[in-house]
Amino acid sequence: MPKLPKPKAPGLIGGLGVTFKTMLKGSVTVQYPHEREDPPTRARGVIALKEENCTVCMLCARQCPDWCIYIEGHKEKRPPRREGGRERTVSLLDRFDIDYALCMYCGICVEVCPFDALFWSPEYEYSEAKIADLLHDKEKLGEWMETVPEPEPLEVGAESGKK
Amino acid sequence: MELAVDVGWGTILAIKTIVVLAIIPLGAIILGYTFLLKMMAHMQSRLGPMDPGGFHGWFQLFGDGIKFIQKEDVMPAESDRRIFAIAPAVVVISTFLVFLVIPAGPDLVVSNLDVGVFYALAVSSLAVVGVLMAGWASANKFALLGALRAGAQLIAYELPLLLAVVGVVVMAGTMSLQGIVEAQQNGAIFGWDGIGNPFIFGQIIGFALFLVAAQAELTQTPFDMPVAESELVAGYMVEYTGFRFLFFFIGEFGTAFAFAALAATLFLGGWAIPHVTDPGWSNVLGPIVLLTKVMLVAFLMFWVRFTYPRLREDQLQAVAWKFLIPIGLVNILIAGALKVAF
Amino acid sequence: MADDLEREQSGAAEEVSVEQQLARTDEPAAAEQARADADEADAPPTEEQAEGESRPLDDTEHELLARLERELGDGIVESADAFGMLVVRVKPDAWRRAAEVSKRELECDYLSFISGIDWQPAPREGDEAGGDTSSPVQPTEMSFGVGGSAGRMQVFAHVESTWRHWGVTLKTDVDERDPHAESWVTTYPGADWHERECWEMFGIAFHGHPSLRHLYLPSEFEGHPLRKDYPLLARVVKPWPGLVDVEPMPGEDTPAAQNGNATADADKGGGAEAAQAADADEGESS
Amino acid sequence: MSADFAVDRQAWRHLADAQVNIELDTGDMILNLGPQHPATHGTLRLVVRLDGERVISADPVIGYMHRGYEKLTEFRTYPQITTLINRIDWLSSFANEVPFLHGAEMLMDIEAPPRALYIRTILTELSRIATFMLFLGEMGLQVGALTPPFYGFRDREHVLNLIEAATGGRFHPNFNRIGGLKDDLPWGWINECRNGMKVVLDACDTLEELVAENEIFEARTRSIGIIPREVGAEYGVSGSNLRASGVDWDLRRDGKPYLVYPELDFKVWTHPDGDSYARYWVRLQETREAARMVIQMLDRIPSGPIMAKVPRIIKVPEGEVFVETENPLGQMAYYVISKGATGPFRVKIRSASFSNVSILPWLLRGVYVPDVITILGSLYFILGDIDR
Repeated sequence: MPKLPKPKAPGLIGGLGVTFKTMLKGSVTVQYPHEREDPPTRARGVIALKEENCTVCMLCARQCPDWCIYIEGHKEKRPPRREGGRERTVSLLDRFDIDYALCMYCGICVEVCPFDALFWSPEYEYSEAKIADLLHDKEKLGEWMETVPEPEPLEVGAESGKK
Repeated sequence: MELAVDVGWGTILAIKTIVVLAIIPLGAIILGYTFLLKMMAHMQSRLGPMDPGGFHGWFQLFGDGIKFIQKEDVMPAESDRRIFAIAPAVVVISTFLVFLVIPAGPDLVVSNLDVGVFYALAVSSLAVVGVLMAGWASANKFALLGALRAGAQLIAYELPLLLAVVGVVVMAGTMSLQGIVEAQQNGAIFGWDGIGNPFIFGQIIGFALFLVAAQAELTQTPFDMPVAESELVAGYMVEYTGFRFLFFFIGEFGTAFAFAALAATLFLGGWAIPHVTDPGWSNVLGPIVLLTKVMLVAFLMFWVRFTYPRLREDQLQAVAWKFLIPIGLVNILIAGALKVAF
Repeated sequence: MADDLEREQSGAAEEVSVEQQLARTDEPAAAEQARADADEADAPPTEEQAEGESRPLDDTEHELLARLERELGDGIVESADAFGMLVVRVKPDAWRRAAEVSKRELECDYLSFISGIDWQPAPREGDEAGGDTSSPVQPTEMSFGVGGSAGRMQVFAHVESTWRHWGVTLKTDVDERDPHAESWVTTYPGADWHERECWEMFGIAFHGHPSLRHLYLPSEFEGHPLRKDYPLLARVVKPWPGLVDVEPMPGEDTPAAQNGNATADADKGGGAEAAQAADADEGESS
Repeated sequence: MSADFAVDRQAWRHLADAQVNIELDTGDMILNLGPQHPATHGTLRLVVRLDGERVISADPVIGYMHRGYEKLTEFRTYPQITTLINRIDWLSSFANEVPFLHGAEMLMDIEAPPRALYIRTILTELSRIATFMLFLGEMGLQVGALTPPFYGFRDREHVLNLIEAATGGRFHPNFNRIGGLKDDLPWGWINECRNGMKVVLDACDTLEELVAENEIFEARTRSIGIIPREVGAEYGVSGSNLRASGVDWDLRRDGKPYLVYPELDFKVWTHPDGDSYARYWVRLQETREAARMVIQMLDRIPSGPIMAKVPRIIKVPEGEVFVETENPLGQMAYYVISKGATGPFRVKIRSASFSNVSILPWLLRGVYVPDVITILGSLYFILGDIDR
């Protein structure tokens, strides 16, 4: 049977003691609108898009389990880098929307993007009155880019190998 | 009692009723705010309301009151309309009636009955009728179950309440509350009358018994089976909304205030301060002293309410009949023996 | 039904070509692994030895198998090892006896679960309807797992012993036309819910069950959702955002390699291949 | 509590159908506990036939939270499924992924590097502590005490912050990959985790003093809802519920070795009574044991890579595997059947609460209404786990 507890007041009095002690200790409440608790750097708050890196390869839209990334792009001709070279065709984004009403923050798109165009930012205060406004378009996702923190150093013993 | 200005009998009665009518909601708000909101919060390492009213959310319960008043009070379709409407009033009336006899000063008492204590306890059991009416009239299974449980519990705990008070009456020799307060003021403990003889010393068992029985009368944890939110959602109050629910809320905390005041008067010497006897001062200081003692007793009651789980229905009854009543009888025996010996 | 069949054949043929194409163009690491798949998928596993994981049974499995054989005798059709766990296929009429034996002889007092398997590959409606190729491409010919199976449907259960710390998976066949199995409720009362769920999801009736009624689905639900031929409606309702409708450059009709419609018919694997194509496109042009 | 009420088969059969079509017997009252009810952890509906305050027969109606996971897994690739299955038992979400990925790794015979295994085990035990901290507080609320849940939630925050600091998500970490983990631990996480464990151990002492030793709590839970060993095993009850009935069986020690449990020494707690108090007591000791295990692992965590060599497109070779692990709620197992595609052919998800709740009709006969709530609280099920 359980170990003999050290002789203490019977449970009923002990319980009163616990609540009294807690009453004297301070509270742990963070009064949100006035004080703010900032999330850790790796928190997955919102996805930021770096438009220059995106080559409209559609991988993120295809891998997303919730089908909440909508991409439209077009192709353009670009002058060749070295003179005399062939003209370059570059694909540019017309529309890159993430519907945060559907998104489940799993992070597959950020990981699967071969060109590191998508980043995580711990920002979490983007609630909207209308659910339609949760569809963030290209500019909004670009705005989140500044809030993306530097990846923090890894724990001792971690092999800082692939990214 | 001579007043500076010559005032007719009617006006005094009007003033008294207004004062008593004001005390109940005010008392409910004071108790509710300090204990239910702030103390419970700090016991659970939270802050409780901070925003309403600026400093520490004092306006919270006033705001709640206004909210309840402007809310639409709904009557369920199959409910028995008239009884549904009267039930909360019956519950609150029993609280008002108790305050008629509680003295706050040598002259500050609505009517100083000679059988004050007997009257107070008789009236406080009126609430049972109101609860049963509410439970039956709401035509809701949960309410019915809650009301039946409440009925059984309140009746079961009337007896220990009475026995606890009988001990005090035996020691004080009178049933009128003023008399009990005087007995405690000028009594002496084995000759030394430094702080009079508050009956809590002689009647420590009686005091504990009274608190436990009062806790059950108020259907507070560990005896809050009728309003057990995890099973019956809200017991007999489940169908009530708007103003009628406000009545129940005031009734609950008003009765808590009434029982705390009764306990303070019977066991802690009521409004009296040991050596201050001249009526002028006592009339002024009396209410303040009574309020502090009430807060002390209420602290004990709410402290237990926020810490303990709830007893099951049959265990509850077993505690009342098999445990509290025998202790009550033994307590009266001791009180009698002490009375005879000294 | 007919057109499904012939579409399947054509689908299968075309599948294999994509496989070969895949095997050639992948970068080294995935290539030999894909090639291994291609060979394996081409040679359908024969009934007895599905090569690759018929490891020898370890001692506890021999002990279990011996006890089962002593009791059920010819009831056991086949047994195999799946990663250290014994899988035994018994005849349908020996199913209830298998339960009693496993409770008594094998001392397996703990019932882990009972469920069904539908071995028929799901019809691939992804290709023409809206081009949704997000779901993985399963091989189209019917093949059975460890312990094989006589028909399309099977019931399988797992029982364990709480003090011997061993367990066994029992399978039995269910013929497709009148799917039924004997109920285990008499030996394991816990089987009640499992069998109700299996009946609801696969349509396999359990004889001897006290009350076969819906467990998860509302009582007026028709159809058996976990059967492979039951479509996943959520995916039909919404057009697939991964569908690429980038129109080709004006006046330039580049070959299929251009990342426009090349990805439409390739499978998920193709998605990454499209990325390589895009790289290649990027690389060779920049 | 000998059930002196004969269970009448007739009632059993009609009861669970959504349209209760038996005419109301005079004596009995049919009470619907749920699907919205404070005591059921989510949308469980309990159709209870009462005679006064005693329960004649109770029949859980489930399926309000059924999302059809086994159908969804047939249309998704392995990475997408890992984000899906940690929503089955959303309180210990990291622990859900471990058996599935372990199965996939066995099929592909890939071995995650030792550091990844250590971090995986630490995060599994952290999610166990998070689940049990909530239970230790919540059980107080089931029997009426208002304060313990706040202590449970307050001390659980430390563990959730640790998980969020390492993985980025408090509830759904999505940190597990086939062959290892997504990333390594951030700087300073290990000693942050150590004082987190100290907080957990003190929290366990406070809750023990406040709830477990409280005489009223004992009066409300002792010898209530007793599950004998054999009946529990037959119904598939597993985890702490079965260990509280005296069955010394813990998959971390007795089942097939997985993660780093063989290298840890931990005690498997059992209790002979099998009543609600025993279930509370066993979970309290297991929380302490989990905290001690995490401290052990923190001292012995090896350095090294975090991810094994895995091809970019994951194609699991053909085969079947059955992997079971000791999740906080009980035995969680996946029977993965793969046909060599990027997604599995069929996945049977065996979740713990499904069987733990299937014993309710047997357990609740002849029980008082308040005890129904105590028993529901002590079994500690999660609706997502029941309905999948």
